[in-house]
Amino acid sequence: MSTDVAPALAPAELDQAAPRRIMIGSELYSRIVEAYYDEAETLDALRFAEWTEWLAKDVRYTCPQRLTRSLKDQDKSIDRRVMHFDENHGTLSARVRRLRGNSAFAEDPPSRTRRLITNIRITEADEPGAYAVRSYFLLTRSRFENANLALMSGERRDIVRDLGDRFELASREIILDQAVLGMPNLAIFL
Amino acid sequence: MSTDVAPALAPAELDQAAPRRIMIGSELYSRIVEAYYDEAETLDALRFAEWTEWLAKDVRYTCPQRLTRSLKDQDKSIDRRVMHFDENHGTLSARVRRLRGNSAFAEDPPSRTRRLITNIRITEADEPGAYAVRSYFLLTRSRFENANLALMSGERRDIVRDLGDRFELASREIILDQAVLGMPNLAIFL
Amino acid sequence: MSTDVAPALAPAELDQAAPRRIMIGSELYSRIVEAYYDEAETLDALRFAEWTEWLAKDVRYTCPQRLTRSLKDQDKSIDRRVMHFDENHGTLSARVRRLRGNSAFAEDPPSRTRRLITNIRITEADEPGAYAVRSYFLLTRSRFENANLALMSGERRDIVRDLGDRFELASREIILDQAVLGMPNLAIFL
Amino acid sequence: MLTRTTPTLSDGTPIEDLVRPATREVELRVLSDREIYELEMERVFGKTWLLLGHASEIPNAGDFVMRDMGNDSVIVARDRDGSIHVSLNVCPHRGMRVCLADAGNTPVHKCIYHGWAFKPNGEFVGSPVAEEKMHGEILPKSELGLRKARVHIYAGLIFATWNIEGPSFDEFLGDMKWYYDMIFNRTKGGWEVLGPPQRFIVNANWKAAGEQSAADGFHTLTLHRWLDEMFGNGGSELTSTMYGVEVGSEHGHALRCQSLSKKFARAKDFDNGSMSIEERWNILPAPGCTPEMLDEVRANLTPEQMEQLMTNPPQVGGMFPNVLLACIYAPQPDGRILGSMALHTYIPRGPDKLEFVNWVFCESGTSQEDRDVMLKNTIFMLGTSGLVEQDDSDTWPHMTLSARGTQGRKATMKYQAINANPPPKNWRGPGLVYDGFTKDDTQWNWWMYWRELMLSAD
Amino acid sequence: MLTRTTPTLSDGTPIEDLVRPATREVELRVLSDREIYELEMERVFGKTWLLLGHASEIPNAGDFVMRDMGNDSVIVARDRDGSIHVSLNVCPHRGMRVCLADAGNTPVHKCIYHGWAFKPNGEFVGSPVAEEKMHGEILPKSELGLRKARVHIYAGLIFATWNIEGPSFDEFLGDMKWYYDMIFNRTKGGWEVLGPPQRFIVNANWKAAGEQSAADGFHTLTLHRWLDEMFGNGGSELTSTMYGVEVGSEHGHALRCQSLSKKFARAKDFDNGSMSIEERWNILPAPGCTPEMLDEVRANLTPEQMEQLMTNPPQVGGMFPNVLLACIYAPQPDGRILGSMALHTYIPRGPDKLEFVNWVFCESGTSQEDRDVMLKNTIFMLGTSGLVEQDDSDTWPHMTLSARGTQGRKATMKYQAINANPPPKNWRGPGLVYDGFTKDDTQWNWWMYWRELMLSAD
Amino acid sequence: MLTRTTPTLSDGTPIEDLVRPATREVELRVLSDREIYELEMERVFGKTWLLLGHASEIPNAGDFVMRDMGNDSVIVARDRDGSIHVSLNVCPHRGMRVCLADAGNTPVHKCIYHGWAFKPNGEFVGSPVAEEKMHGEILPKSELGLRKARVHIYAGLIFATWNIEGPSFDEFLGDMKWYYDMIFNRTKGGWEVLGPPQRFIVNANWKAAGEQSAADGFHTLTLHRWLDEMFGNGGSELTSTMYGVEVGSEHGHALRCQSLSKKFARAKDFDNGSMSIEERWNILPAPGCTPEMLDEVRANLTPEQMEQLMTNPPQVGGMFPNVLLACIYAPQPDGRILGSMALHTYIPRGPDKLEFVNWVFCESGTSQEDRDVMLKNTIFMLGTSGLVEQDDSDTWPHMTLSARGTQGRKATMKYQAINANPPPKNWRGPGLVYDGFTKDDTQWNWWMYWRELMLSAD
Ligand code: FES
Ligand code: FES
Ligand code: FES
Ligand SMILES: [Fe+3]
Ligand SMILES: [Fe+3]
Ligand SMILES: [Fe+3]
Repeated sequence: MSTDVAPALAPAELDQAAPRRIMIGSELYSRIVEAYYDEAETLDALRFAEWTEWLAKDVRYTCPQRLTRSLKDQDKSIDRRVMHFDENHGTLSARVRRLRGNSAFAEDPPSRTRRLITNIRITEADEPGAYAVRSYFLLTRSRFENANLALMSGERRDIVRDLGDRFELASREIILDQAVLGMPNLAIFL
Repeated sequence: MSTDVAPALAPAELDQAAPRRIMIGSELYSRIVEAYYDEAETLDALRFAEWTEWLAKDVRYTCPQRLTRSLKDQDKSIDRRVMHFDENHGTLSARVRRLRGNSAFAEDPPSRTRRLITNIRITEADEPGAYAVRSYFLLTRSRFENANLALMSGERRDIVRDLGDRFELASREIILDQAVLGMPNLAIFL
Repeated sequence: MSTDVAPALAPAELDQAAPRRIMIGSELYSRIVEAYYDEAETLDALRFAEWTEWLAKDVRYTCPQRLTRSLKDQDKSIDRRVMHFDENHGTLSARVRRLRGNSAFAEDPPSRTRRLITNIRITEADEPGAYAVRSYFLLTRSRFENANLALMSGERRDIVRDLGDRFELASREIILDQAVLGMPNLAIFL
Repeated sequence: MLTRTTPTLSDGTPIEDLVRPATREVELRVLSDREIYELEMERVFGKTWLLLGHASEIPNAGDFVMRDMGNDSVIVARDRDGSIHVSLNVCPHRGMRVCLADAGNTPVHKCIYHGWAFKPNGEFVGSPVAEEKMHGEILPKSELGLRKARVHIYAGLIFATWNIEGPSFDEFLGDMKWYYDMIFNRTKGGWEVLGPPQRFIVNANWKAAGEQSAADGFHTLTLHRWLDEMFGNGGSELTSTMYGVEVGSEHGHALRCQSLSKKFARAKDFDNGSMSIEERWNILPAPGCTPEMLDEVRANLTPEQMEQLMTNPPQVGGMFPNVLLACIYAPQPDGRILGSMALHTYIPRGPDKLEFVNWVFCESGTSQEDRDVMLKNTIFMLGTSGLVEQDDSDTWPHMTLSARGTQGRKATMKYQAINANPPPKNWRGPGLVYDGFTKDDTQWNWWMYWRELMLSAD
Repeated sequence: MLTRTTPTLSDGTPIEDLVRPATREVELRVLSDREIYELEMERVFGKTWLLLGHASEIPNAGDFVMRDMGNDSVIVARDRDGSIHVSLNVCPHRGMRVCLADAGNTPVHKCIYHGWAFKPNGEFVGSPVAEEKMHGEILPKSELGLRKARVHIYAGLIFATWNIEGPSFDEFLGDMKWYYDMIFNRTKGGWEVLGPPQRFIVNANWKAAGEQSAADGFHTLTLHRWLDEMFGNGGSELTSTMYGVEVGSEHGHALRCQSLSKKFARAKDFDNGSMSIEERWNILPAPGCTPEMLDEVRANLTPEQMEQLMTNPPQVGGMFPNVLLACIYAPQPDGRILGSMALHTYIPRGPDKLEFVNWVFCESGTSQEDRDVMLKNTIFMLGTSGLVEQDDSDTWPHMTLSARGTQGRKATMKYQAINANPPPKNWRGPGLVYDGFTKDDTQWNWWMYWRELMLSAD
Repeated sequence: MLTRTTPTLSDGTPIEDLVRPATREVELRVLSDREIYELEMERVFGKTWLLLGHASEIPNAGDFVMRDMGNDSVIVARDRDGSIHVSLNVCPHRGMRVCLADAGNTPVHKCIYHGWAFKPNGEFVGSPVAEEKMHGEILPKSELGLRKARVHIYAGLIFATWNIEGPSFDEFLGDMKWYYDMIFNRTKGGWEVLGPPQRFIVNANWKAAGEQSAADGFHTLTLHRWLDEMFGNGGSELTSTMYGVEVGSEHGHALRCQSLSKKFARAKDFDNGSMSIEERWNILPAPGCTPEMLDEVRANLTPEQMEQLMTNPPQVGGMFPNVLLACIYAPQPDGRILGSMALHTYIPRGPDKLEFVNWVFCESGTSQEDRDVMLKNTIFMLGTSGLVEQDDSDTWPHMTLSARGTQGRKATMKYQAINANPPPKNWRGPGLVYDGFTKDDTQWNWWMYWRELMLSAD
């Protein structure tokens, strides 16, 4: 449908026959939105153990790099070779375990964070009962006496599974907007 | 459900038996969201007198301080002793009265503001017909020729009452994310 | 209903008999929100040709200036004489044509952008089947190795037409919040 | 070769010319110049006594708060013996910040980088794997502690200085102590802090706030004109409050005293000699005090101070270099008059940035109910959202911007309104006393002391 | 001792070496060095005439706009007698910014801090509570006004300078006035501003924009190549527009004139002597003019200027130090050729930041319909979203970044493309005239004048 | 007159006093002072060899990456003949950045401003409209190329320097090459990069990271104590890893070697002479290697190096001035021990900012499956989200803040833990060898070399 220069920036599923859209306002859409707001609250309130409960056992959680590439090379502006995160349930759990120990100094004192979630778009995923959820986020992060909020924006491209009474996160790819991150670490989850 | 380190960062009501959730997508939820968008518009358009109409006569409006505290002392990271705002209907009305006079120089010329409201989560409050509304906000504030937007992010923890044809704000607690604010004053409402 | 100091900051339609509100949660509201999220995705993914498909042939697309004016002169804080954008379908198409050529250096390499859309409020417009859509946006823009996101916030005051299977943008006025913009150009669409 | 000890800036300007006694002018560049700022950090903030907080913020052994002396972070901690210590928050090992929290309690401050540990009094405890002596053998352990500042507790207020051999705190206050005592030292329990201070950044040079604190009464008439609009009765109430007595000092401290008989109808006979202290106190106790406190106040103050307090009490002012104090009457809707008691410090954060720190206080004997009222009153008027001070914090940045301009920095600030009146008859207090309409004398004294310090060798 | 008046930077570099006549090179460090920037604020922006706006922005008594002269804010105000005044926007009392709005109307500018008041012409009116003489008695009221700049109105354009005794505006323009008059001074009503200027920040040294304005034709070929891609017919139209006549001045002003006969098919006979002024004007009036305006243009210009206008009109260029002007033909789909008329100033906001200010104009006699078209055209091409200038504003920051590098700052900008042609035959105008392909001469002149000013004592 | 070549800072401090050999102290101001930073850009980053990347990042002719040498952007490009060139990314025409993308492929780098074009080797190709000679005739084309740095490829690693006549890369490495070869130069294919480097900004002086890289073992015990908490068995495993052998150099390079027999149960007999190289290699190959690689490793290393690799292999360390290297054992849940191989550079971005650049590597002979595991392991521990290094990057900013304080900058960093042990018996390698608990010697060497460079004339 489009001969635009940068198809690669589009989520992969758009290249195929369009999957069924979950309408905004539908009950399913609303339930998923609720799960996202709850996830944001959980992370912002430092309830990390609770957060891991929302991760599927087979979760894959990645954050590719962004490169500044010329317009004609835009398909290479997202680079999935060496990523900022490349995690599974085990490594995410280990990260949380560390945060709950006594010596996770990168986050002690903890950052004060806020994850504003917007632009949620949902389609059916290939797997039955699973949904592809794309959303935008703005993360604000405040540490110590710094009067400037550190910011990070981007898109999450997730697959969530409907477990009936709740959802679980089957995969997340975080597309950041910066080639050089403005924060000294990703000691927080996105 | 969670033995996490920082229960104090969670809104108080979470510590008790979970109150009934107002589903996203429900009519009630949508009506409340509408009230929040209208409130943001009212404030951003400097229609302060109109804003006071949305305040309950017994409104309580507070903004605690945030402190940088170690992880084990996270319950003390929100401090409600000396707050940035500690207001009732009378003091809020007086603030509006001042803004509409001729000499509220802190806001004359006025800031150009934008209150982006996201992550709205609603439960029933204890009082019948009242709802606990938690939302995130990003405030952008522009003054004079300054080309950098001043930013403030945080969470509002409100109680609103359903008056049938409209809602009123019974209480608001604003949880900011900074220990040292980046703005020279809170001559605006949050 | 208000004797506030700054009626001019209110969208024009508020000065007249209030038009019918499209309720949040209604199907129509949800469909329009979907269109806005899709538009944001289209622009952020650099699918500009696709974006022009959403523009009505008679589209008018403007971005007034903001001036720092004293409180009593707030009606002059939005100035529609010399604007930042003053476009129609022809000029917008030409802008897209340029972006898809080989020498649109202002955006080659392209900015990495994110348009967070919030606070969507909709009423019926005068024209049957058309709707007045006001929304807030936060634009983040990242170029080259710059580790600070450039930001722009504001309100879009749009008219969209319901074409049954999709909507088209009949007009857009972008109200920015800065008197002096913090970006070196508007080589992107808002 | 130019060095910091010459009294000349690198562009050839003699420092003494920045403040011009002949015409009572100050070059505006002092509000933006980085070189001047760096000198100030040495010669002003490195030399004077600085307010860091109040003993009631750290009541227990091991309690600490992290505070700032000029552009340096310090730990203010209470030791096991109850004594309060102020230490540079810089690890002697590799310079890591030792304390990372705004407040807390710990018997040992342990640096997270390599684990060097220090007592609340700053003494070095040791480094991990003691047998390996990772702190070496070049310096004895006694020289590996945190660098300690000299501390003085005045009426519960914690002051410190890097000027170890310099003037005592009492010398620093000088004659002004007579007046400060009326505020801080009047009750047995003394002041008590109501919570951690509000903190926020103002994009202004610290002196824009500093010079105002000492004591610019005149700006209230215009910048805070809303007070008249909202609380006045159509006339110009504010203008009448411009009359009073300003008390200053060669050290730049300043206070504004206001005649109770002129300010309050109920006090109209307070200074005609017809009423006893008791009678007057019961009608209108000192701001923040209650009638019950009279006995302890009398026990702490001299009769002359009591008389002053019942006629012309000091209400607002500053302490050089960066303290503002307010101890003002706060009339209530029910006719009672309570007080609003606050202290600010303006922490320099660069030539064009300051951190505004605002503590709110009450007398320790104040009832919980009155505390609540006083606190709300103070928040309403002062600090972050305070209706008075929000105007000030939006003003100082403009002055600083003016001072950045190449032509603007050549302009001057003028202090040419000179009070030529003698002190009021029967004035009981010491110091430099200026009677009548608020003029520029105390602010000028502030600048003259700044100049004196800036001209002193390191 | 180093002072600002020595012609040497603090690292020992002679200022004259920054611009090297022998090889026509300029050290790249001039685009990033703070010391050079500070000197420029004195020696360039403190000395030359600066464009601040247009009289039509403040048509009525009391109207004002707030503008910038270098890094100083000024008030541009119209007095009751219709005269226009430019005053430093710094309160003589304590340095507060007196005017806080971008524009407005007021008979009296009152400082919000302590209430000192000033007339639109800058004169001091008084301070509150007049009987207390809060402005003191050291200086007479006549010395307490806002500092006034010297003003010159040229064809409605408002210029000002701090150089009170320096060259007149006409001396400043010199020979170039003959050409500028053809643009600004040609009609009876003169130019009229279409609204307040667009303003935005570019993270670049002001000279990256300044040197380009005087008059870098060559970059269009590459940086604005999209013009060819979109409007060309597959050939290299742009290359042909590189030929023309550049006119320069020892004062750094520059203009590019283009042969109408080469540019427009309809004008192919314009310079063969076969057509009268009327005939040619009716076919192709000057950009922004209409056929009806001929009589007034003729009344304002000499026959030589008229001939120039009908053969080789100046279209783009600059005025030293920070003005770009465009007065170009804007062909319409309906075959008409209108004009796009704009002026920019590049306000220095630090060594690595400039504010781009873009005014759009029309002749005051232009119909509303044509105004709309011209304005839209201009917005499409120039300023914030302009398709041409958005490329420029993304380029200058890279140059400034290059100049920050320790090796990068040692590189040079080169102006070695030298025009060796004689002026075209029958050239009627004065100035330094360069015929043929656009070369580097006028830009080089710009730098030589910058050097001359930078070497002058304060 | 003060110039950059005098060994004195503008406040009169002799540069040599910043690092004090008598007490092994370094003044903390070196972490914040802008003047020192500017000098470093000349004398350190303008003089030493700098790591820019790896040849495997640009495998094909025309491939390029944009990288940084100190505060200068450079183009690292592969030419048609396969050779790799490093050129200053500053257009010789007007200073525009020529290359604007992080990576790509092009036979010609064309400046977007005026179209000057350059080959991958930096040579000037020409400017548009060749017949107009827009590059002038003052300089020959051979002098209009991009400024070229001197390049050395070491085991695929791309190094460059501006010091064209200075020491060779091998001289720069000196004795340390014996050890580095064991890491970088051991296999036939050598290292291979797994993708573009992670990049992020840390608000810290580059030396806070630099001095740690050379080689601060001790901080692991406290700052990375979580390793013990999570992976330890309740005892103090970490403390035992503090013992080993540190190898340093007068050029500031440093490596930490750890005894395999002490670290791994399976290797407990590795250094008692009872096992052959093959036996040991099969049990525990060098980190990142597989058993199959033994033959090629043997072919590349001397028997002494092989023995070192099987007893005390270097695992972490740095290369002066701004490189950290890790080539460590990564035990897997299945009992296998793979490797984690990474290089960082800390790019100076101002006195209080650095860019952390993190490349992850494997041996080119590593299987895809092992690559995946090694990469995930490394991301988990190092770089942006690495559980070890996230602590470091939150620490360095505090040191930099401390160094900004007026009192804080007078503090010192101390390197007083001195290793007095002789080298281990039978130690095979050259260099300065420190046996036992990790002490401060190699870091001190780092500072001494920094001092030597800072004292050298330009
Ligand atoms: S820096 Fe504090 S222990 Fe090393
Ligand atoms: S600063 Fe303007 S009146 Fe005082
Ligand atoms: S700056 Fe590169 S071609 Fe002109
Ligand atoms: Fe005030
Ligand atoms: Fe251009
Ligand atoms: Fe570490």
